[in-house]
Amino acid sequence: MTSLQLTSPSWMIIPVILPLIAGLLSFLLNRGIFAIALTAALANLLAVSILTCQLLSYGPMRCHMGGWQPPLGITLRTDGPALLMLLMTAVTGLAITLYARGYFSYRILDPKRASQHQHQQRYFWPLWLLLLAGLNGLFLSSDIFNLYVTLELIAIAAASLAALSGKPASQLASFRYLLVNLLGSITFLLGVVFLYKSCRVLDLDLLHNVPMNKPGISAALALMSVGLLLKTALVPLHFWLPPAHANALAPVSIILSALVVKGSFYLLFRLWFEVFAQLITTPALNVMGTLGAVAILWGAIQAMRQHRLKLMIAYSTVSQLGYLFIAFPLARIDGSTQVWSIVIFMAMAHACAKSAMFMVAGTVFLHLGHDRINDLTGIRANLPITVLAYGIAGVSLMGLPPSGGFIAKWLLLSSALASSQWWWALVVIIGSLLAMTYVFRVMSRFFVIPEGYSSAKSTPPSPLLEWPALVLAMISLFLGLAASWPLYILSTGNPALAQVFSGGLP
Amino acid sequence: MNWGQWLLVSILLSSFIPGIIIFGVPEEKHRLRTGLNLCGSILKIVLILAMDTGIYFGHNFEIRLPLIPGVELLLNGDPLSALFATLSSVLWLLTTIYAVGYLEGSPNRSHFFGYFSLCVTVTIGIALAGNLITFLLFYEMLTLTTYPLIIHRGTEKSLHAGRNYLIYAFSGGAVFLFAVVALQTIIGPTDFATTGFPSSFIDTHATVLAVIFVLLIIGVGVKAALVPLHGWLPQAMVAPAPVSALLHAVAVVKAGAFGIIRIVLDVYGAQNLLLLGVLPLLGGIASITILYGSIRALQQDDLKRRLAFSTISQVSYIALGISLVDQPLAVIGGLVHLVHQGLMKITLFFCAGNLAETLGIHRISEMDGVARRMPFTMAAFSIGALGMIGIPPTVGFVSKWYLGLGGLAAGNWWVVLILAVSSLLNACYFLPILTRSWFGKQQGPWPEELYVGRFETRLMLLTPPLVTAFIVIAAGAVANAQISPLAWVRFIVRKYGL
Amino acid sequence: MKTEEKILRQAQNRNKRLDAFQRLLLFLIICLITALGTIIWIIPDDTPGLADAVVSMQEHSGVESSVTAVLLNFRGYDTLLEVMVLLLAVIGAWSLAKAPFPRQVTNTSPVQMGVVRLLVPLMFLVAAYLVWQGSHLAGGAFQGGAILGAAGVLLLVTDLPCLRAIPAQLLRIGLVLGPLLFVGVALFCLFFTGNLLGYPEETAGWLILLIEIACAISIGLTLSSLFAGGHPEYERPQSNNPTESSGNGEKP
Amino acid sequence: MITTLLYSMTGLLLFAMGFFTLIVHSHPLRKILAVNVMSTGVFLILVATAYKPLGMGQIDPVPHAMVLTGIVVSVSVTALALLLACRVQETSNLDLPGRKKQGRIPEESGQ
Repeated sequence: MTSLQLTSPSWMIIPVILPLIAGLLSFLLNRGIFAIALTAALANLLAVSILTCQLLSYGPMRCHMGGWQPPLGITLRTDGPALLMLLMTAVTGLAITLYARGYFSYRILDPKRASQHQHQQRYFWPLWLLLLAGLNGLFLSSDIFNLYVTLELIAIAAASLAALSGKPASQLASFRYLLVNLLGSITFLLGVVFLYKSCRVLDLDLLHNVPMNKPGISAALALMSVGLLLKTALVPLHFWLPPAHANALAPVSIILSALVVKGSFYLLFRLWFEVFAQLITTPALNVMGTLGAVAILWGAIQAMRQHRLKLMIAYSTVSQLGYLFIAFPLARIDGSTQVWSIVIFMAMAHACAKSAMFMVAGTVFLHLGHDRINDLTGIRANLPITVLAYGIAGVSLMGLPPSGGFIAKWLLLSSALASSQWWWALVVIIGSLLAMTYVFRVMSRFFVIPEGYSSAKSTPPSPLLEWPALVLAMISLFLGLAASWPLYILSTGNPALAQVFSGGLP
Repeated sequence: MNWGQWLLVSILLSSFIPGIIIFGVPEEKHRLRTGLNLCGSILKIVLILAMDTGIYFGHNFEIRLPLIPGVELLLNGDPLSALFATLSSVLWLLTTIYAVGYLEGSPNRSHFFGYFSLCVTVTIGIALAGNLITFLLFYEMLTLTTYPLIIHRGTEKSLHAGRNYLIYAFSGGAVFLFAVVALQTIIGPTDFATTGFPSSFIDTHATVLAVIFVLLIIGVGVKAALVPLHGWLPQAMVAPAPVSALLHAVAVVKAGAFGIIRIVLDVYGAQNLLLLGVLPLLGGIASITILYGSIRALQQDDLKRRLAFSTISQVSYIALGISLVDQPLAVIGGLVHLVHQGLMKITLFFCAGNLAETLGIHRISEMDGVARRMPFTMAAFSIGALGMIGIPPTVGFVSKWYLGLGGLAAGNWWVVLILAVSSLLNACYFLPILTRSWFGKQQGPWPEELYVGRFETRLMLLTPPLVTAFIVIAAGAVANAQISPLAWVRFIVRKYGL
Repeated sequence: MKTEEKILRQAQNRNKRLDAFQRLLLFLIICLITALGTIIWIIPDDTPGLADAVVSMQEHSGVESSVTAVLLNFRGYDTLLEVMVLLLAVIGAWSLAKAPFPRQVTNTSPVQMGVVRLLVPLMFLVAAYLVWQGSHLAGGAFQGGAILGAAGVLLLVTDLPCLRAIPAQLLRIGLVLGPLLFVGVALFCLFFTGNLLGYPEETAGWLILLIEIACAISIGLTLSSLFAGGHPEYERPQSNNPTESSGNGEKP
Repeated sequence: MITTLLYSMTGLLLFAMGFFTLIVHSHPLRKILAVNVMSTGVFLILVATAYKPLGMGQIDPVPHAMVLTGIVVSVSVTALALLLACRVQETSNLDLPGRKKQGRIPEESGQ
């Protein structure tokens, strides 16, 4: 066991291997599946925490699979951004696991559809665990082809999950989702081919040091970016997202909205601001920023127009993804240090808040049997915790202080104004106001108590349905108050960032 | 953490913790809830008085929580925050008592009192905020916590009012956020200081700073109900009376006015603003608001709406006084009106609520002879109304006296003119109410007589207005004493070295 | 009648001719392809590539075929995830539908039966050979698995009972066997050498062969299962309601 | 050199054809096939990358491994997509996604 000391980089593979094994077992076995899933989620969180400790004590690490150094072998690596994404996934993943348990248990209670729901639960767990493994693999991997494989793993698992509800609408949406993902993957792969043709290496670190003056590399980056944008659903490539996210089962919506889109975005961001940073031009950044701005406004306006809660939340995802891209043109100013913190913060706050929102939507759906926004009255009396979770998550989505969303927005605004690009700031402000409109449109319905409504009408739902949402919402809220910790992790091993954040840290 | 920091934290927690507990209290346990509320508010008053004493003797209360570089939360007890905090906490106690009586037997009280407590926590947070970011934090939270109170009745009308309130308040908040960020990128951290930021920035960024000042004033002006940003306030009248009292006297409108004071005195500083030359703008808008509010109030028959427009008018006295920042007397008049207006307006709203709850009277045309049925309530109302007009020895006279003196000292005769016209208008819309109620003849039965008992109405509804009415006279009569709002305001103005 | 024909013809014409959008698209694609083609043209072909690195490490990999060495040793982690992708497809397929048994092919001709009976054992043999050969020549688990899958497909379309006779649990074990063994070996290596999939040099060949055999079986089963198009009917959880015929989704 | 280029260009052509079909045609089967053609094109380019004329040095095995992986992934996705398409056609009378009818997904409750 000498090989597994705390200093060993081999810890890195645990977040990938563990959910893989758990996924295999949950497919193989008939009983105790939830125990396996819960163990995997907990162990994953533990492993990621260990990795964080490792990072903070020893700095970024690399783990060569099979002991083969690049360019021959595949390398996994940890650094600040990767670990924050892993932490986000682990925490959200644990909450999702618990919520899904509560969700399926509640639905199986319905005798008419029990077998259908059992079937869904039976396949939900292996798909979810393998998806988790894929995500962790994506965040850790440092090999461009391996990244393609993890993307495929995620895409297949996500598409299967999206179709799980069995409704025609969800299957159609899932089919589209799969095709779009496939198109994205193939375009990405074509980019990889161009890259390999030009450089003959696959490792990101080695690619970073390759001279960037070849046209093949630019073409490769363009192709890979288009593929990833398709998967990240940046306007105008977002058409597939709302139906897929809104028609899926509630736990699946959470996974898709909070985690899956973040995976491809994270990869895109890494490629742009780390590996191929030399290739990035200001016009390209401005194009991304413009698309992001359009996404913010368009998504928010669409969200305001929806009549169903889940569709509204799905369009809100489209809008919130725009914030991630609007950070792009601000990167040039501070030599791309600030942009990391904006994006990571935004991603984490959004993951927590959006999961909480979809959980609320799922619980409300279970409770009322529908999610039509106009008829959501009376929820406050029966599901106070759920309503509270919705409110707090909404605060984070709106970017009100002291939520994590606020910190991200603050960073966005201040770098926009510091670089005299005030129009981005304007878009951010308008976006938050629109977010306010759609969040409170639902909130006000929650507060209405219809005539003759008795609060003792129904049994309180299981705590597994309500508490994960509240905890996640709280995390998204307190992310702002404890903002220095993520920034500290982010800056570890990154001298440029460390310099920026040297002031005001604990 | 030293004792001063603990004190600051416990001032906030003294209403926050009861609020959180109250959310979980079952609906029918009203004794527990009332007990929690009263304990919390009395404890808060005691703590704030302790802080006031400390501040008077020069102790520095400060607590910092850095979030990211350039963004930190800062709570800071200075004389100005003590003024607002004391006012809010005292009025909160009275409003709580009133609300307990007012909402007896109505549904969803746990929610109501929960949000009520949170709302006061946030207001005290605004009072204690030591930089613009903290101010912004609590300012936005105030919107969030008052929203459920405004839509408490859950009717379509209240939802509509609530939506408009949100749109106004969050738009203001967004403008404010933009301005804060812009200001920070120029001058760095925006901690409140008695002199404002260094005047060297004026040389380099004069135009931008002037624009930012306007944006900041727009941001807080929404809550302070400056014309044309006042639209939400009359609509918010659909809320229950204690909420109106909260909006008009304790928290929301006051937070806006307080924000104007902070921005003028602490963020920009008197000297910088005089250099920038943007103050006449503020004074002009304040004057317009004063006149506009009074004229609109004249047209209203609904009692609460008339009071709402009266608030719009009266709160701008504060802005008017502050806009004459080079005249200490005017500043004193403005600052002291923060307290005085709160006392008078809360009295009026309590009384209006009493009329509505006891006799179902909502309109002025229904008030003939009501003073014979409810003499104490109408006596309190009359004191409040006379104070609004500015009759000595009420507190209203003190405010207007100082404002007028300040205006004269600055050679701004128009200030005196505005005051005179406004007082005349005040008289025009309050005196008819008084004559109707005291000397009018009752026209048929009351619209809806809800309470018949030993007193004219429930004791918990009657006591708070009497207490505030008493303070309105007492604080005016002893304005020159050692302990009075005026004395404290003088202390503040001395600190600013005006 | 006339108008209907007209409409029909118009529709056909519309199908044949490209509308404005399609032309624009075509134009854009042509531009794109020209650009990409030009770039391929000018990419210099002199970069050395990884061939030399593979060759120099070949002797430590435990196999003689360089592709197998890359696939299962140097980049074994990729292959591990890839096996998972295959399994994931089966899980996804099973979650979607139940296999439509019995198939439409009810009267298989005796010729087909005979051919299948002859072919299937031969295919098993070829598959085994391919797997075994993979260590030094072209071939390996995927190729072998593909042949096995083809044999499975033949059995399925001939409606021979033998595949359906496999109990669901056994089928699942078979599907998971390859991936699980792969992960097991990977962890075993982690335990002994400190590297995931870092085979000890002396046993590398054997471990790789073991993985290949297991994976070939699983891949064969996977492909057959994918062809079957859903989870085995009898595997469905017991329903309280006997009238409910479909395990998931709703009848239209 | 010419051989490599020939294969690469063919691959690109396949990619383009697939892409065009994917967007223009609305039938799910055509879409799936189109994606398959696209991936085949990419694999072709990848294989061509590894090609070395005799005596010019060792053939690069890494692209071969990558193509193998890619094929496996492609098979899995194709199978899943086909199944999904079947399910969609079985369970619904909805219009399948296509450019002309825009395959509106009805806003029914999704769970």
